[in-house]
This record gives sequence, structure tokens and C-alpha cells, in this order.
Amino acid sequence: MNSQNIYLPYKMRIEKITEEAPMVKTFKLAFVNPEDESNFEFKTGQFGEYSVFGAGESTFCIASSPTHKGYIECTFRKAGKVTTALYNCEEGDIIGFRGPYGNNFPLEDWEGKSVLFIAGGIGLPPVRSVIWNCLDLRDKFKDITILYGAKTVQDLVYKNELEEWAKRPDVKLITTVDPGGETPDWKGEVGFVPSILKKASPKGENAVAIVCGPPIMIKLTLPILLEIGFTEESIFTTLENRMKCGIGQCGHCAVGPYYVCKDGPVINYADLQLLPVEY
Amino acid sequence: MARIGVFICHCGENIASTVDCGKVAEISSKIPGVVFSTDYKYMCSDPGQTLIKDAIKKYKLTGVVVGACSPRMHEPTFRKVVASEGINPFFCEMANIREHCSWVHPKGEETTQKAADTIRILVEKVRNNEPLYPIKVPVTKRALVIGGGIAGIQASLDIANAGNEVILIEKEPSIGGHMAQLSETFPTLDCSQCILTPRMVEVAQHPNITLMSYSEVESLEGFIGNFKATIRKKARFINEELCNGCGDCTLKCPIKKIPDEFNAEMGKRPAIYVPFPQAVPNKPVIDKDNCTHFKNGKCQFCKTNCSAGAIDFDQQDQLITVDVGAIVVATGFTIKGTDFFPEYGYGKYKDVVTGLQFERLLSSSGPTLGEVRRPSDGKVPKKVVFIACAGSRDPAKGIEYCSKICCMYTAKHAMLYKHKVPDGEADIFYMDIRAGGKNYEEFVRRAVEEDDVNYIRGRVSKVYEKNGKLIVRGVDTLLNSTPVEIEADMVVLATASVAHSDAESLAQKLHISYDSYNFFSEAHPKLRPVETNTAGITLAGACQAPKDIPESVAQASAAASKTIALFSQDLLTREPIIAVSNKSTCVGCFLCQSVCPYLAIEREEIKDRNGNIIKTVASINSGLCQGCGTCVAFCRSKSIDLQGYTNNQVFSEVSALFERSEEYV
Amino acid sequence: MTELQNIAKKLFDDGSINLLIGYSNNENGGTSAIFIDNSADIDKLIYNENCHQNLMVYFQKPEVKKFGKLAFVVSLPGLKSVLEIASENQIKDGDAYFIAIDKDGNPSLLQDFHQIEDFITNNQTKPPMGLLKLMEKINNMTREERWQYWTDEFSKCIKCYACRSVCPLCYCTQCITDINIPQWISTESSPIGNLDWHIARAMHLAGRCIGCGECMKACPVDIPLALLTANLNKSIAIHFGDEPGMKADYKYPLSHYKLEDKENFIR
Amino acid sequence: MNNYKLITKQNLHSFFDALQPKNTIIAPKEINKKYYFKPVDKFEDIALDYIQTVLSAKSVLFPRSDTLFNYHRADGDYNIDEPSPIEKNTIVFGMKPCDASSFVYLSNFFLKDYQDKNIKERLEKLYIISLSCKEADNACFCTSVGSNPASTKGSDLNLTLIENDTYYVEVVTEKGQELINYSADLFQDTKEIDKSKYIANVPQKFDVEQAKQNIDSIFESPLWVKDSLACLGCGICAYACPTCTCFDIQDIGSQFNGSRVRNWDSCAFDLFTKHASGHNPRPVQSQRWRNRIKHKFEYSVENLGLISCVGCGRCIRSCPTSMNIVKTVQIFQGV
Repeated sequence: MNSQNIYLPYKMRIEKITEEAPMVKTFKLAFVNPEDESNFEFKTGQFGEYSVFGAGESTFCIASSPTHKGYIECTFRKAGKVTTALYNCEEGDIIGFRGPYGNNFPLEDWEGKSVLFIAGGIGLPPVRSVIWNCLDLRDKFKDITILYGAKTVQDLVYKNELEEWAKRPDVKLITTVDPGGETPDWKGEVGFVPSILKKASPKGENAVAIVCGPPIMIKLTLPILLEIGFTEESIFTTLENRMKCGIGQCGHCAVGPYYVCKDGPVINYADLQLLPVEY
Repeated sequence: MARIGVFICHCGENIASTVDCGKVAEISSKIPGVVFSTDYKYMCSDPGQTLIKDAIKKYKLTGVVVGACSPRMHEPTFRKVVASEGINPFFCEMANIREHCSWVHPKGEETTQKAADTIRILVEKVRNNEPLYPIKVPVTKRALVIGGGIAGIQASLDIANAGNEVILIEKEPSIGGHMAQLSETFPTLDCSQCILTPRMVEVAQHPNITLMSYSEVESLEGFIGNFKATIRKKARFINEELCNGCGDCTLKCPIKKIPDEFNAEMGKRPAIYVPFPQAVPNKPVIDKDNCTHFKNGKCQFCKTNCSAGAIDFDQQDQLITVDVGAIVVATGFTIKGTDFFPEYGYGKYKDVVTGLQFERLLSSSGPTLGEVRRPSDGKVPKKVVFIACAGSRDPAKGIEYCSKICCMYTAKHAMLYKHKVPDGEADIFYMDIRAGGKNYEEFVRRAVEEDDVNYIRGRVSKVYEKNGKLIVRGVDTLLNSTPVEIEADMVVLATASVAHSDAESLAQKLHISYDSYNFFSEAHPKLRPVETNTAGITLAGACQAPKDIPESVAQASAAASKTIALFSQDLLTREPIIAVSNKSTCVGCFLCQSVCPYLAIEREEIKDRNGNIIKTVASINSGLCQGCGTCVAFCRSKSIDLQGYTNNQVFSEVSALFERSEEYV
Repeated sequence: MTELQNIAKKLFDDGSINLLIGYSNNENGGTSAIFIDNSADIDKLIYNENCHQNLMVYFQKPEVKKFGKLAFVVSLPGLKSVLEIASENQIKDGDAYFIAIDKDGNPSLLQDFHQIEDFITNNQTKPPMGLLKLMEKINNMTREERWQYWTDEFSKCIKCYACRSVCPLCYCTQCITDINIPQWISTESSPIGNLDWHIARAMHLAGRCIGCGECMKACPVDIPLALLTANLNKSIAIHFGDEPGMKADYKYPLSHYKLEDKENFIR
Repeated sequence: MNNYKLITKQNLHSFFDALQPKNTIIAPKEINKKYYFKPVDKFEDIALDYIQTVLSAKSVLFPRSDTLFNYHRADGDYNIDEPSPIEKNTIVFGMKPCDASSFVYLSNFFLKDYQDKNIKERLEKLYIISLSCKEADNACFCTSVGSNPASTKGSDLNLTLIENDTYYVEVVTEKGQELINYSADLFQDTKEIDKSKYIANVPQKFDVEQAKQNIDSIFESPLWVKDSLACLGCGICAYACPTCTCFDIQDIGSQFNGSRVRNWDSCAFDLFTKHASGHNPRPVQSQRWRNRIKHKFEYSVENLGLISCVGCGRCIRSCPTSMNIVKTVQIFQGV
């Protein structure tokens, strides 16, 4: 057989399961076959198809950084059939993974610039991959600012890492929760991401912003970014259309002629505006 | 992350002698998600429970499957164990490997395999379970007692004496029921009225009891703690406020020859009447069907003679709605009618009477003032034949059950007859004598030994008249089935006790279940004998099955105690096994509403921000829902799920059953 | 102007409706639905024996509902579906106007359910002979033959779900096929997957199907779908004596208990 | 490499008999006056004079449900097996030229970026013998999308019935020659013939270049809603279409045994784009209809340089509500 079956998944063993927030878990996955691991390479921003045999495939990003070798991580919320099946998996179970698919964040282009990460709720996982990637190449970037918000304190994901970033002198971390979502001992901000962004107003010159979160957050954050000096080309996000094949064939993620799985999911705001509003 | 523990109980030898419990535990340990699996002799015992608790701690279990007996018995036990370790109790499931495996199958590999499969499907269910929390509902501390016989009276008094309000409704003009019709009661032969009437008066005077006689249940909605009953107070054409009970009206009524229900139609009464002298309330009622005024508008004797001005021909039925928290159903029984015994000549020969009619003949308040005189000619019968099991225990008649009270009252009748007619002869045809009560057997012996009652074991095939005498033809099975013919002056039938003709419709109004004889069904024949399957509704007396007075009273007190226990709480805690609807996918066809036996499905309007109705969807009243799941089955868009038994949970169980891998053998 | 067009015009002129759904000739020599939102297009409105589509299917379509007040051109099956969806709380008296076409092709404006009920009673027709013959043929088969017949028929299905889309009674916003927790209907088109779907479809229409036959006409592979529901209706009528689409307050026999219902099979 | 031959109808029968034993032959077959592609083993079963089948022949390449692999659980691990490759070659006999041309699109689509193994294997073993159209109906519009009733595009052999029960044969590809070689003596060499007088007249209904430009420019238009009010969102058009390629991937089976399967899907279905969160990028039918039209004439041209419509007319014939792609294009041409 000269062509390879692109739908054959890598077998991955669940090494570690972390409960991040209600209904949200992170899996640390290791390749069952060592040769798969040595052939595997990905860039930050790419995603994959994770599958539970018998339940099917589900699409989400690779939440770990390519600089962390030997494993990949994914974070997902229990929502549909496959994520429910994944949610019920145990450490040691074997699941399927195929990928990486899609484009990636153009980290090379950002060298020498400041990087602002803005994430809301379950929008942090794709951003986290970039954050670690940048932190592992810390010298190449100027200021690194992370603004992360969630509905409630309970809903914040990667709580350990948030603590770690908070301690680092070379990272500015701002965490916020929606009004009413705070606990008595909450030390972060209280307020919605756009207003906290406005309050912090990091400089937009010679900087890029990566925005990921619920559509309403993105919608309200963009004008503020433009206001504080970011350009449409320097604002990046990642699209989350429904995907099935990951390779630009099944048609589900098509936005006009653009396939989110192939031409995306990473897109800058300037390009995003050229797409029909079908995402 | 599911970390499930499996605990297999031997139930002593009950399970272990048939199922290889160790093997079941071993197979279970291979199921994905099972991190601990063991077997133990008595899992419900204290050490067994401790074993589960320790395992939960040690293995950080998130769910538990206990393979043991019926969850009906021990599910609460094990759920408590799990809850005590901080796990939501609904992550504990019981696999019934006793009733479903060891008790019904022989010892063998297949039985063990079935037990293992049963465990496996429940592990699959636990993996799909969700935490559930008890539901709290408020309680209206007022009881509705339906039926004012001895059972209803007793229940009302007990509930009222505990400080709760009671509404007692009785469909006849007076409370008292069948007990008021009796002469003496077995086994002590004390006067029925003498012991009953003080209770009746107590009811009438009790500050916590509202008595509504001549009233019936029209409809019932609501749920435990929160019922809304609509009561039809039938027009008695008497202003009860004004009436002083003098009785003048009944004396002046020109119609006097209506068969008297209280005397089992052995006597006559006027069209305006008080059923019996001790009636409570002591207010007359006009029998509209027989009253001349209502027939042609001419007569007004009662009205003109009423000094209190209490006669009100224009009175209408009233519908009264009351809020009650609990209901005691004590509607009693009736006896089979005249058309039931053509072979015994009942209805054809005046001197063939029912036990209840004979009871009235014996009663000092009866039509003969307590003298035994036969209906045909008023003569004192010298030979009376009693036929027990007239209709009862007779599959050919469609009544297979024992009416329970006949053996005792027939003995009583014969005994009382002999006391009143010492030179008379009393013969009793019987099948068996069932005298299983305190002092009952002694009572029967007394009839035979002291009062010379002649017991003949056998069935009567026919009663016919010859030369003015009733000939009772039967067999004596103790004498080689010799045919016997006895000439009798009077024949008394111990007719079958049956449910009221309106029992079925009442059950449907109350949403309680009933058996094939229309007697109301208890929730469990042994462990929940007074509750019905509808929470908050209890049963007392012979509406459940034939009962004698002590039993009826005991059950009435039991029903009262259930009610009082319910009223002792301000909020009710209910199991959250109820249906929930998905309002986003519901299209509002309301098929669910038409099938819900508990009227638990309500219509809820979904509105947009401007208050426009977008759609109307089904919403489930968590207080009313009993979790039967009928709506779930009917919902086409699968927008209803039963908490604790969701479609997905049940589906996963069934799928697990069909995918037995070789790993689990 | 035809009588039909006159009625339609009047409805527009007095502002009673915003959209009229009727029939017009199409490019391929057939007829198809036309959506008229102003009186100028009324001359395209026609009715003839080729106008078979049950237009009531559009009542639930969000983009149609958006127009506001609607009028439908309906013949007998369409009117029956009006009453059936009315009994299922999907349409209320006065929600729409109905221009009913009788047996002879004459239109009349019906404004309330009562008029629709009378119209249906006065215009009853028999099911087509072909359908009855096929039903008889299938009912005379042995169990095994029948099983084989339906297995063969269902094996043709490509699960395009057109039978569902054209049915005015398939109005669920979430069809059982769209649910995957649990996966009630297997997704693939295979003998077992197809059987899953067709059994669910038939059961969901048992005693509700008003017999317009749209499912059968829409099926690209000619599965005689209407037979299944017609036969189920027949069984229900035999046991419970009711027929869907005759009354707006129809009590669905499978969910309503009546005293005269036979229940000897329960006790 | 075109070379030209003639074969009599009788010899065509013999040709079939020569091909049949070693190949799987799929051909149009009549069932209740409608035509479907079915495996055939007798020449007599083949319908030679039909206008169009209900469903296209794309399923020989891209089946309704296509097994990608099978899995089997053992000792906590999974064994994954690919379906065994097909052994015989498949010949589609008597497909119409419009359908044949769809295979050009399909192979481009499925093999462009990622080589789809199942499709590639099937394509390698696929032979197409097309049959030029003698007749057409109202729904046919191949001439409007750059084709014609005797086009050889996508075919290995093309047959055109000329006079005297004789077929004019064009050998279009090497594969076509391979087929001829099964029984070359049944064929008679000839010169190129003008087929136009032997084929159906399919009037051109729109100008495809103009249509593409018009459709390109219009995304927001009330016409999309007006034109699609009748559409009920079933999947017939996509399922009957020879070039619709959308699919879904699902697991069939349990956690122990089963297969991962690729099923046809349709962008007309309301759940096609719906996210697990409940958000739906194309929530109403007009948007889905627009997507279909724009995909056919605009998006696929942008991505592959090919219109993904071959003018077979199946979507028009099978639509239960008489939706008409030609009419839609004409409407936008009139804008």
C-alpha cells in the first residue's frame, strides 16, 4: 500500500488526569508506540482528533507546548458524546489521537515583540500552549502579559500553573472572575475581561495579542485592543468550528471557501474580517 | 474520574451456595473503572459496612456497586454507608444477585456468569450516574379522611388528637358505617352501638374535626403534603345551621313506605328521614327521588311543620375545595346483592336473608325491636339454616377470596338466635371454620358446645320451597358426602364482602391502584400494608380487603400514625427520582401530559425578553412526580429524562449487557 | 382571476395575512410550493390535481413563521394535518387561514377548526387503491415473508431523512436521530442502522399519521413508507376505534385512557 | 490518446461477457421505472436507454458508509485493522458523461492535499465506460456547466449510439485500452466522427462564468431567503449529487469491537455546523442553501479550480419540494 490511511489514530495512553474545573479535565497523553513518538511533531496552535473507541472522535487543540517533548496534553469540557466518554476514561486507558492538523501561531514573526495573552474560561487551553512555548523561549520576547478570566474562581483552569506564572518575575499575570464569581479569599480582579483589559491597558505598539474565549468576550475585547494600539494584523485568535476530518474534506468547518481545520484555526483579526460570518 | 468498588455479598448461604461469589468479584475486577472488588459473608452487617467504608477511603472510590439482595431492602443501608464517606449516595447501586440469580437458578457456572453480568451492567450505570439531591416540599397539616365508618372514625380521632386538623367526609347522611348496623359484636357479644356511638359523638364534637356528611370526593389533584381535594356536598335540602334535630319533619312526612337502607331494607322509612336514632349529625335528609314535593311540587308537610324553618327545597350540591396534606381512604365494603344467588332463592323467598339483614332482626333498634321474626309472616322461626361462604371462596362465582368475617358472625348469629329462641335449631353449612383471632376459636367452640349450634361441613347446592317450608339441599362431607336436606323456617346467607361499586372510580380519582376485585392496593403486602403507591394516601379498613372491627381499627390507627408522622415534619424530603424536561428541545406536544398518572406535567410558557411567548413546553412538578417514567417512554424528541434512571444510564446498562467481552467470563 | 386567487387577494387586501403558501407551476412542468408575500404575485397561484405536496409542513419552518400571519392552500390531507398538529398543541385556532380545496377543486376559506372538521367530514376520500392492494398483499404474507419484504425495502434506504423532512408531523426540533447520548439510532446506513430509523419513524407516527403519503413520494428509493404508518393506524383503529386528523381535540389513543378501551390484555 | 472504434450492440453484449467474469460491473438497472446503479452479471439487466439514475455512481468511490478501520479491544489495548483491499476491478458500465466527469472532481478533491487511502485504492481499480445521452429532460443542464451529452471527460471509454445499432467508441485513456484488450476483435477501427447529430439537445440555461461572478459577489441578499423558503433541509440533493463530498465520522460498535465509519453528510442538515456548545454558524435553511450553491460554483472553484456541479439534474429531479439549482443560478444571473 503506497498511501497511508490518514484516519488511523495513534494509540495514546492516558498518563495523568487532572480535574481542572467542573466538567473540565486535562489529560496527559503518551504514545503507546515509540516510533509514533519519534515521528510526531507539532507547532503551537495546532489541534488533533481525540477518540474513544466506540464513542468516536472529537476535536480540540493540543494544550501543551511543543517545547515539552514526550507527551501531549489536552483539556476539554464534557459536552457531547465523545467528550463524555473521554471524561469517563481512567488513567492508563488507551485512546486514539490523530494530528496535528491546522496552521499554527507564527511565533517566529513575534520575536522581539511583547506578547499579550487574553483568555476566557475554557479558552485558556489553546493559549496555554503558546504561553509555555513563549516562556520556554523567554529571551526572544519582550513583555509577556497574561489576562485570564472565568465566570467563577471554581471555573479557572490550570490553577497550579496560574500560581506558577504569578510567581515568575518575567510574566505579568492578571486573573479575573465575573462579578459574583469571587470567593472570600480571592485575590485577583473582579470584573469582565474587556473592562479589566481596559484597566490594565498594556501597550499595543510592537506587540501581539492572542485572544481566545467565548464569542462575546472576543467581540468586546477587540475594540479595546485596537484602542490601546494593537493593529488588526497583530491580534490573533483561534476558531472553533465543528470539525470531523481535520484535513479539509468533510466540510463541517467550512466558512465560505476557508476550512478552519486546514487554513485555520489560527487567524489574525484582519483575515477574520474577510470571512463570511459563519463561525 | 470513576473509581468504582464492587462488593459481593454471600448473604450467608443464600447467594454463596449457588453463585461463586469469589469468582464474581474476580471477574468484576477486570471491568474498566473498577479499582477494587471483593466478597464478604454479610455485606449489610456492621463489619461488612465498615469494609465498604474502608475501601472507599483506601482506594478513593467514586462509586460503589453492591452485589447482594433486593435494593428494596438494603439500598438505603448501602447508600447511607456511601454517603457517610462523602460520596453522593446515588453513586451507589445494588445488583440483586440473590433474587435474580441464586434464588431462581441452580448452582452452576451460568448462574455465576449471570451474577457477574448483573454487576457489570451496574458498574456501567454508576459510570454514567450523576449526583442527585433530595427534594424538599412543604406540608399542609390537615388530613382528609374519606369514609365515616369505624375505620374512618378511628383514623380521624387519632389524627385530630395529635393536634392536626381533619376533614372527615361520609357519603351517607350519617357516619357510623356498617358497625352502626350491627347488633352485638364477636367475640365478646358487647353491643355494637354502645361502643360505637360515643366515638361518633366524639367526632362530632372534636374541635379539630370538620365532619362533612352526605359528601363525596369529586376530584383530587396535588401530591403528598399538598393535595387539593374538591368535595361534593350533596344537597340534603335541610339548612343544617337552622335544624335542631327535633325530628318533627320525619313524623309528618306522608310518604312512609320507602325501604330503609339502614335496616338493610327490612324496615320502612319516610322520604325525609334520619337514618337511625343515634345518627351523627342528627339532621334529616330529603330523599329527592321519593319525595312528593320533588315529584310534583305539591307536598310541603315537612316545611310547614318545621319550627326552625330549616327545610330548603332549593338547596344545591356544593363543591368545596380543601387543601390537605394527607388522605386516609376508609370507604369500607359492601355485600353482594340479590341477583348473586339465584340457586339459594334469595330475592325469591322472603325468608332467605343476608347476614346483615339477620343482624338487623337481632338488633334492638331494628325493625322487630330485636325479636327474631321471619320477614314473610312475622313468625318466630324454629329452624334457621346458616350458609357460610355464600359467594366467597367460590371461583365459579368469580370471588376466590375469603370474606374473612363470615365464620365469626355466623357463629355469632347462631348463638344470638339460640339465646333469643332457646327452643329453636341452628344449623350452619360451612367449608372450614376460620377463627384465627384472639378468643375467636373459643367463641366458635362456645357456639357449638354451650349453645348447641349444629355445624355441617358441606356446600349447599340449592334452596327451594316445598309445602311452605324452605328446603336446604347440601352435602355433609364429613359423612362421606351424604346428601342432606333440611327443612328450614329461615335461611341466612353469609354473603361475600365486596368492594363498593364506585371503588374503581374513586381509585381513579385518587390515582391509587386497586386489585382485580377493586379493593385498593397497599404499597407492599407485608412491609407497607397501610400506604398506597401514591405517597400521602393511606388505607384503613375493609376498602383494602375484608376485615373485622379490631383489624379495621388497628389499621386505622396505623394509617393515622403514618399521617401524624408525615405531619410532624415541616418540609418533606423526597427521593429525587423524578422526571426532568429539557425545555430547549421540548416542542410542547404534551403527549407526556396526557399519559402522566400523577398529573405532574404542567405547561410553561417560554418568553423572550419582550415578554412574547416563544413556545409552551412541558415542565414537571417535582412534588407530584412519582418517577414512574411513563412520560419518558412517550417523549418522541427524548426531551424528558428520569433522574437516577436517565435514558443514557439505562441505555448504557443494556449496551453493556450485549457487549460481554471474553475478558469478563 | 380564479376564485382561488380572489380569496387570496382579499386576504392580502384586508391585511389579514403577510404570507400565503400555495402552489404554482414550476419550470419542469410540475407544480411546487409558492410563497407569496404580496398581492402582486397572486396570478401565479394555481391549483390542480398535480398539487400534492402537503404544505402544512412549512408551518413549523422558522423562516416561514417569521413572516407573521399565514395562509395555506390545503386539500384534504393538509387539513387533516392541521387538526392533528392542533391536537398536539402546535397550532392554535386562528393562527392561520386555510384555503381549502374540495374534491372538485373548488376553494373555500376556512377560518376555524370547527369549519375544518366539517369540511373533512364532508369531503372524505378513500385511500388510493394501489396502497390498499399493497397493504393487503403484505398482510397476507407469512411473518417470514413480511420480514424479508421489509428487510429488502429498508436495505435500499440511504438515510437522507427526506421522509422526515417532508412530514408535517415530524416537527421536533431535536429528532431522535440527532441525539447521541445515548445513540438511539445508529448513524450508518446499513441494514440494522436503517431498520433502527424506520421502526422509530413508524412508531413515532403510529396513530398520528394522517396519510398524506408525502414520505413515500419523497423517498428517492421508493420505500413504501406510508404502508407502515397506515397499517399501524389500522391496528389502533381496530383496538381503540379512533382516527387521527378528524378533530382538533383528538385524544391520541395510545396516550388517553377511555373506559371502553379493551384492557383484557392487561389484567 | 483518443482512438476511435465501432462496436455493434451484439458485440457489446459479448464485450460485457468478456469483462464480467474478472470484474465487478456496476450498471444502471431499472426498478419500478426508476434507474439505479447496481452490480449486474447479465448484459440484459443493463438499462441502455435511460435519462438519469436516481442516485449517482459516486458511491463506488465514496460509499454511503465507508469503513475506515476496525478495532478490537484485548487486554486493555486495542488492535486496529484496516479493511482488506478490494480484489477485483470495478467497471461502471453505461454511466452518463456528466457522471463520468464528476469523477474528475472527486479524484481531485480526495487526493489533493491528503491521499485518501480508501478512495485512492478504489480509483486505481475503477474503470468508467460512459454512454452518451440520446435523450435529456428538463432537469438536465450539463451544457450550462461546461460539459455536453457526449463529453469524454472522466471516462475511460465513451460509447455513443450511432446508426444501425452500432456504438461509436472513443478510447479515452490507457485504462480504456486495457478494457478493449479483453476482446479487441469485437471492435472495428474507425475515424473520428461528429457525434453531435446522435446526441440529445440540452439547451444552455445559464452562463457559468457569469453565474460564478454573480454568486461570488452576493453573500447577503434577501433573495437567498426567498429562493429557499420551500427547502426543508433533507439530504436528498447532497446524497443524489455526484460531487457532494461532505461526510461525518462515527464509531459503530462498542468499546470492545467496532469500526470507525465515514458516513455521507449534508450541509443542508441543520446540525451540520452546530457546535457542542449549541452555537450554530448556519442556523437557518437559507444560509445552508446559500452554502450549497456557493460551494458548487464559487468555493470549489477557489479551492480546486473546478465547479463542483456536473449538470446531471438529480437534485432537481429528486427534490421533494422542487428546489431547483438552475432556477437559483438564473435568479442571481438576473440580479
